Amino acid sequence: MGQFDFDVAHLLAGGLVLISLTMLYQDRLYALIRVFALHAFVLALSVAWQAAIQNAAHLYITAAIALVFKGIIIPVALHRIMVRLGIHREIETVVGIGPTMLAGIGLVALSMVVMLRVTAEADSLAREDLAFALSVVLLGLLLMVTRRNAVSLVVGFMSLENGLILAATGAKGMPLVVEISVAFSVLIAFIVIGIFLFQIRERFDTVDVGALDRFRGERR
Amino acid sequence: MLLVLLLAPLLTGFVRSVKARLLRRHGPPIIQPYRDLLRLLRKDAVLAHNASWLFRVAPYLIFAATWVAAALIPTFATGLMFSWSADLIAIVAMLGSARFILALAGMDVGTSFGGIGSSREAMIATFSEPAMIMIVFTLALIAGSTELSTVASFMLSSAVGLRVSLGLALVALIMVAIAENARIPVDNPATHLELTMVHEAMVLEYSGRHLTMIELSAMLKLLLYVSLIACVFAPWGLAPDGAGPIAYLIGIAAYILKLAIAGLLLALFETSIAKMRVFRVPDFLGAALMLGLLAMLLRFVSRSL
Amino acid sequence: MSALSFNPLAAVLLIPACATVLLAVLPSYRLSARLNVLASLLTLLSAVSLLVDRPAPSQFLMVDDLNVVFIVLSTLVGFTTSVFSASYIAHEIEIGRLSPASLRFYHAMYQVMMLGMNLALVANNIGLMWVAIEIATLSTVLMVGIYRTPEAIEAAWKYFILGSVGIALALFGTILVYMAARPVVGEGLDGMTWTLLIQRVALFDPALLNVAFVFLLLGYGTKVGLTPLHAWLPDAHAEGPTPISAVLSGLLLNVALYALLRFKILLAANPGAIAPGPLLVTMGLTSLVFAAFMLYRRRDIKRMFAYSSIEHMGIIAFAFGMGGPLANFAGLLHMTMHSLTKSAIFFSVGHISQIKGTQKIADIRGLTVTHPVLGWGLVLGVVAIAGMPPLGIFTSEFLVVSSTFARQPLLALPLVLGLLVGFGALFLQLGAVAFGEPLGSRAPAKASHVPMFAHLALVLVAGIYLPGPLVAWFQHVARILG
Amino acid sequence: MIYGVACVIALVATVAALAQLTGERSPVSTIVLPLGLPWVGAHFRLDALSSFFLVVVDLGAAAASLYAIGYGRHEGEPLRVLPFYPAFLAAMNLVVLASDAFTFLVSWEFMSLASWALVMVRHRDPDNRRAGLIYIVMASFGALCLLLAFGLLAGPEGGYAFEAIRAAHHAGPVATLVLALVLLGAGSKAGLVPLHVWLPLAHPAAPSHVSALMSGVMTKVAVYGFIRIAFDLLGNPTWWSGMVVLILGGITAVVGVLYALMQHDLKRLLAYHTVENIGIIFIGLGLALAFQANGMALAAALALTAGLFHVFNHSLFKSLLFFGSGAVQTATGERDMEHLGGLIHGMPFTGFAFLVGCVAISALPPLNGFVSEWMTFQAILLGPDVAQWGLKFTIPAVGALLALSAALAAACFVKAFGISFLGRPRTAAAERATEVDRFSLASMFILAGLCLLAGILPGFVIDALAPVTQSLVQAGIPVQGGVPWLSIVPIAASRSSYNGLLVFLFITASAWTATLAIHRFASRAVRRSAPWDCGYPDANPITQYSASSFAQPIRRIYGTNLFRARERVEMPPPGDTAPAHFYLELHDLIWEWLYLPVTGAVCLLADRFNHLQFLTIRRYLSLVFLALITLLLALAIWD
Repeated sequence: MGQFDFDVAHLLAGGLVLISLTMLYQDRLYALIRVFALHAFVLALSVAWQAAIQNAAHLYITAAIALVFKGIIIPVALHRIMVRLGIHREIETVVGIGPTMLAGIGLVALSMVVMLRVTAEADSLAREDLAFALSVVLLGLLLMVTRRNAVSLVVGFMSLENGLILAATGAKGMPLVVEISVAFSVLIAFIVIGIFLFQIRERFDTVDVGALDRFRGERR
Repeated sequence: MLLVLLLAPLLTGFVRSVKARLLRRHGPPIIQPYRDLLRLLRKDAVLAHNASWLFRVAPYLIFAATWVAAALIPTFATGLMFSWSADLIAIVAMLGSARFILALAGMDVGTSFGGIGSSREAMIATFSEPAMIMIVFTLALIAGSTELSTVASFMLSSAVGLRVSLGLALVALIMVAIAENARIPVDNPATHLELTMVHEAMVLEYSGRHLTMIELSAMLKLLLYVSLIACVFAPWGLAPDGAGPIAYLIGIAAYILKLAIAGLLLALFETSIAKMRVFRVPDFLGAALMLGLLAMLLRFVSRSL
Repeated sequence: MSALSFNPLAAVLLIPACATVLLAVLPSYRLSARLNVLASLLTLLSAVSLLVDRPAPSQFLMVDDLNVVFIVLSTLVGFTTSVFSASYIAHEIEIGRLSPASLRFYHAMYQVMMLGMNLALVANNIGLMWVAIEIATLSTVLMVGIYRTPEAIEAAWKYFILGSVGIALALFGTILVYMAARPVVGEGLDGMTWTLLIQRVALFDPALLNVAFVFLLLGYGTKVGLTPLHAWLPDAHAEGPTPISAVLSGLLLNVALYALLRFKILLAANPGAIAPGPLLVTMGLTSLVFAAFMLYRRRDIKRMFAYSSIEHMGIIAFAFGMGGPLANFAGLLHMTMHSLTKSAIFFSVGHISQIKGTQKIADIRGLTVTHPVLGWGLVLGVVAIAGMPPLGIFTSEFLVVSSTFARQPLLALPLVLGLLVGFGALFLQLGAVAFGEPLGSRAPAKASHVPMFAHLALVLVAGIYLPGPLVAWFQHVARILG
Repeated sequence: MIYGVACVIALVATVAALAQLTGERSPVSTIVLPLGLPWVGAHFRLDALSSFFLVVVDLGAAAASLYAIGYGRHEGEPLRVLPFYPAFLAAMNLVVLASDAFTFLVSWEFMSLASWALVMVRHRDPDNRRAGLIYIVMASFGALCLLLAFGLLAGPEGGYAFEAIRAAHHAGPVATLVLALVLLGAGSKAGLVPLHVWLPLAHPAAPSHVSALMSGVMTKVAVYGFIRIAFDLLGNPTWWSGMVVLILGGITAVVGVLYALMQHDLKRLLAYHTVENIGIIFIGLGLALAFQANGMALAAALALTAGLFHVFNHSLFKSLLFFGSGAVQTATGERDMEHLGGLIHGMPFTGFAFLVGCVAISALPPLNGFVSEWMTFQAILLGPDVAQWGLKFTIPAVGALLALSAALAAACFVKAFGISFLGRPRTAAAERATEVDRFSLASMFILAGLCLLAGILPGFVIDALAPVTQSLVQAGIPVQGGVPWLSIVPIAASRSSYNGLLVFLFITASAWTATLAIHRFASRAVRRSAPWDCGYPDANPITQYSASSFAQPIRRIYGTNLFRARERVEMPPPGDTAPAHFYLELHDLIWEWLYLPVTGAVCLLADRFNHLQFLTIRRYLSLVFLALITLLLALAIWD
C-alpha cells in the first residue's frame, strides 16, 4: 500500500472524527441532521476508497448504502418526522456544549491511547484507522447520552454505526461487511419507524418520575 | 434422721424464746413449737374450694425433700451412711425442689397472697441459690470435694489456715441462711401483714395437718442451715468416721452447744435489726452473691487465699 | 430431508426456519400452537441426537462439547415453553388481549427466535454468531411489544435501543478480534472461524484482544443483563407475554453468556492478554448485589423474577470469572439449573397472573390456598431459585461459595452477602404471595402444569443425583473453560 | 396414619442407634452412595457421636409422632403438615448421618426448609409469616456460614468428604475462622444469643408436635453440627476458643431465661427456655474445649459428657413441655397464660406430666435436668487447673451465670405452671378445658417416665456416652456401671458423687412415712371453704396474680437495664370510677440494636438502588457509556 493511499484513508477517517465533533457542537436539530448527512457522505467516500485500494468490489455496495440510505433517505425521513411531530428545533442538551466538546476531545485522546498501544505488527493503517473508528464510536455514544430527544438519539446511533463500518472496512479482507451494513440499515430503519409509529419524542425521556410510573406499572 | 426431726422445733422454740427475752417479754416456753404442731395435727384440714391435688400433696413432698436434705448433713459425726448419695450441690438443689413445690402450692388456690408470696420467693431464690452455689464452689475448691463429709473432715484437719475466701464464704452463707429461712430482715416469720409477707403468704391457705408439715419443714430448714454452718465452719467435735461411742457422745453435745450458740446469735441479730423493703432484698442477697463469687474467684486464681 | 442422510445439525436450524414460514402462513391459532409445539419437539429431538452423532466442524457451523450443552438445554426449554405457550396463548385469545393475527406473528417470531439462538450456538464463525444473536434479539423485541400497550411498547423500545447499542459494541469487539487474528490466521472467513482462532490465539496481539474483550464484554454483557447494562431486562420480562419472559431468562441470557464464554476462552489462551476473570468477577458481583437489593421494592411479580435472573447471571458470571475446575463446573451447572428453574417459575407466574388478572404482588395473596398446584409450584420454584436443597441450584451455589472462600476469602463476602440479601427478598415476597389470607380471583386454573413440574423435577433430580456421563462431560467443558 | 408409620420407623431407628451405641459391634460403619456431588458421593457414617444423636433425634421423633396421632386430628389443614413432617424427620436423621460437607449441608438446609414449611402452616396469621421469614433468613445465614466453614476446611481442591477434612491439618487463622463461622452457623440454628431471635418466633408458630421437634430435637442437631466440626473435624482446640464458647454459653443461658420470664405466651416461654438450655449445653462444650486445649482429657470428657447428657435430657423434657402446651392449646385454644388458669382440674394428667417436665427443666432433683447440670458444675470445679488466666476468670464467672440461670429457670417454671395450671380459670375456655386424647397423654407420660428414669439412673446414660467422648476427646469418665448403688462418680468417690436413685427413694420413703404417720395419728377430716380473702370477697378470677405480675419483682431487678422495662400506673383521682391503668413497656434490646439496624440498612439500600428502576433510556445509556469509558480507561492505565 502506497503512502498516498494511506494518506487519503487517514484524511477521510480523520475527517469523520472531526465531523463527529462538529455534531456534538450542534444545538439545532436541522443543523445536526445536515452535519450527519455530511458524516455519511464522508463515510461513503472512505469506504469507496478502501474498496479501491483493497480491490474489494463488494465494499462499493456498502459505500452506496451509506451514501443513499444514510446520506439521503434517513435525513429526509427525519426531517419529515420533525415537521410532523412538531419537535422544537432546539436540542435540549443535558450538559452544556462546552463540557460536551471537552469530553469529546477526551474521548478521542482515550481511543488514541488505547489503540496506539497495539503493537506495530498490525499495519499502521489498521491501527490509525481503528483509533479513528473507536473515536467515532465513542463520540456517537456521547451524542446519544447528552441529548434528550429521540431524533438526536437516532443520529447518535447512526454515527456510532458509521464508526463501526469504518472499522469493518478498514479491516482488510473482513467478511460479511456488506451483510453487516445491511443489517444495521434495517436496524436503523426500525428505529426510525418506531419513532414515527409510536410518536416517541420526549415521552420517555422526562425526569418526571410520576409520569414514568404510569407506564411501568410500578407504583411506589 | 430422727434426731434432726426432733431437734428442729426445739431450735425454733429456742430462738423464739430468746427473742422474747431480749425484748423483755416473757415468751413461750422452748417446747411450745411441739405443742403447736401437735395441736395443728389434731385440727381439721380446711381446703379452698378450688384446691387441687397438688395442694394436698405438696406439704408432704416439701417435708420429705427438706428432711432428706437435712439428714444428709453431718450433725455430730462425719461419714454418714449415705452421705455419698448426694453432695452439697444436690442438697442445695433439694431445697430448691422443696421451694419450687411450695411456690406452686402458694399459687394453687389463686389468691393474690399466694401469688405475691410465690413471686417474691422466686425472686429471692434467684439470688440465694446462685449465692449458695458459689459458696459451695468455694468450699469444694478448698476441700477438693463437694462431698459434705469430706469437706467437714478436711476442715477438721490442720491443712486449713485462715483464709480470706473462707471468711467471705461464711458471711455469704449466713446472709443466704437468713434469707432462706425467712428471717428478719428479709422476711418476718411472725408477721401476717399481707404486704410484707413472703413465706407466710404462700402458706396462708394451709391448715391442719398440712400446715404441720409445712411448719415442720420450715423448722427443719432452719436447723439444716445452722448445722451446715456448724459443720463446715465450726467442725470441732465432729466424730470421725468409725469412732467409738464416746466420740459420738461428745459430738452430740458439741452439736447441741453449737445449735444453742447459733440460735442465740440469730435471735440477737433479729432483734437488733429492722425488716427491709422487699425490693431492698435483692441488694442484700446480691451482696451475698457477690461475696460468694469473689470468694470463688479468689480460689480460682490463687491456691493460697 | 428423508432423502438425504439425516443431518441433526442442519435439522436444528432448518426445522425452525421451515416452521417460521409455515406459521407465518397458517391462520388458525390452534393449529399453529400445535405446530409450534411439534416443531420445537422435533428441534429438541434433533438436538438430542447431536449428543450421539456429532458432525465435524465446517466453516460456518460446528458442534463441540461446550455448545452442545447449550443447544440441548435451549431446545429443551424452547420445547417446554412452547407447550406452556399453547395454553397461555389460548387464554390470551379468550380474554381478547391478543388478536389471531398478532398470534400468527407471535408463533412465527417464536421460531425465528429459536432459529437465531440455535444458529448462535452452533456458529463456528464469530461474525455469524453475532448476526444470529442479533436475529434472536430482534425477534424477542417484537414479541415483547406484542401487547401494544404503552408499557409494552416502552419496554420493547428500551430493550431495542439498549440492545442495539450492545449489538454495536459487540460488533466492534468482533471486528477487533478479526483485526487481531488477521496477521496470524489470514484474511477472509478464516479470520473469523472459531476453530482456527482458538488454535492460533497465542500469537495474537494481546493489546488488541484486550480492547476487543472490553467491547465484547459490554456488548454481550448487555444481553446477559449484567449490571449496569441490565436496564432493559426487567421491563422486557415484565411487559412481554410470559412465555417470552421464560425464554428470555431461560435461553437468551444463556446464549449471550455463551458468546462471552467463547471469547473468554480465547483470551485465556493468550498469555499476554489481560485475564478476563477479574472483569467477569467484578461485573458478576455487582449484578448479584445490586439485583439482590432491587428485589425488595418490586411491585410486579414478573419484574421481580427478572431481577432474580440478573442476580443469577451475576453468580454465573462470577463463577466463570473465578475459573478453575470447580467454579467452572458450578457455573455450568448453575446456568442449566437456573434456566430450568426460572422458566418453571415463569410458567407458574404466567398462569397466576392470568387467573388473578394482575401482575401486582400486592394483589396476589394466599396462592397456596386458592390454587394449590400453581401455588406450591411457585413455592417450590422460589425455594429452588433461592438456592435451597435438595434442588439443583444449591449444588452449584455450594460449589461456588465454598471454592471461592477457600481461594479468595474476601471475594466470598460480597457473594454471600448478595445471596443472603436476595434470599431474604425472595422469601419476603414469597411469603406475601403464596401465603396469607387469599386475595383476588379464585377461578380454577386452566393451566398446563406439566412443563413447570417437568422442569422442577429435573432440578430436583439434579440436586440429588447427577448422572455420571453428564458430570464427566461438564468436567471436560470446565477444563476447556480454564 | 403417616404419624403412626413415622412413629414406628423412628422407634426402630432409635433401637438400632441404641444398639449401635451400646452394642459390641464395630463402632463405626460407613456407606457411600453415588448421590450428591458426583466426584465425592454421598458419604454416610454411623459412629458413636452420630449414634447418640440418632437416639436423641429418633426418640424425640417417635414421641412426637405418637403425640401427633392424637394431636394431628385437630389440625385444620392437615395437608400443610403431613407432607413436610416425614421430610423434616428424615432430614434431621440425614444431618446426623452425613459424612461429607455436601450431604451434610443439603440435609441441614433441607431440615430448615421442611421446618419452615411447617412453621408456615398457620400462614394466615401475619405474625407467623413474619416468623417464617425471619426463621428462613436466619437459617440461610447459618447455612452460608457453615458453607464458608466447609469451604475453608475442604480447601480449594474440594476435598469435601469428612475423612479428607479430618486427614488435613488445620491450624492458625484457618482454624480460627472456621471456629468463628461454625459458631455463627451452628449457633444461629441452635439459638445462641444474639443469634436466637428467630427461635422464639418460629418454634411457637408451628403445630405443637413440630414445635417440640424443633425445640427439642432440631436445636440438638445444631449442637451436633458444632460438635462434629469443632471437636471432630477441626481438632486441637485453642484455649480461647473454649473461652469464647463458654462466654457465649453463659450469656445465652441467662439472657434466654430472662427473656422467658418476660413472656406470657406459653409456647414462646418454652422456646426462650430452649435458648437457655442451649446455653447450658454450650457451657459444657466450651469447658470441654478449654480442658482439651490444656490437655486435661478426663476433665474434657466430663464436661463433654455433661453437655451431651443435657442434650439428651433437654430433648426429653422440652418435647414433653411442648406436648403439654399443645394439649393446653387443643383443650382451650389459648397459648396466652393470662387467659389460662386452673387447668389442673380439667386436665389432671396433662397437668401432672407438665409438672414433671417443669421440675426436670428447672434442674431439681431427683429428675434428669439436675444430673446434667450437676455434672456441669463438677466440670467447672475442675477449672482451677487450667493454665490460662483468661480461663481462670471465665470459668467461675460462667459457673455463677449457670447457677443464676438455674435459679431463674425454676422461678420461670413456677410461673409457667402456676399461672396456667393452678389458680382459678381466667377465661371460660380455661374453665371448660377437658383432658386430651390418650395418644397425646401416652406420649407425654412416656417422656415423663424417661425423665425420671434418666434422673434416677444416670449411670447408664453416662456409660452409653463413653464411646462418644472416647472418640472425641480420647478419654472417658470412669465406667459407672460398677459403682455400688447405681450412683454416679465422675472423678473419684471422695470428690463427688450423686445417687439419683437413692435420693428418689429417700424422698419417696420419707414422704410416705410422713403421710402414713400423719394419716394415722392426725385428723383426717377435710373441710372445704372459701379461701382467705381479707374480708373483701372477689369473685373475679382476673384479680389473681397474673403472669406479668408474677414476673414483676424479677423484671424490676433484672429487666430495668436488659429490657429497659418501664412501668407506669395511672390511677384515677379519688371519687372517679374510671378504671386504673397499668402500662408496661419492654424493649428487646438485642433486636433493636442488632437486627433493626441491619434490616434498616437493607431497606435503605433497597430504596436507594430502587431509583435505578425509574431512569430514562438516556440515563441507562449513560450507564453503559460510563462502564465502557471506565473499562477503556482501566485498560489504558493498566500495563
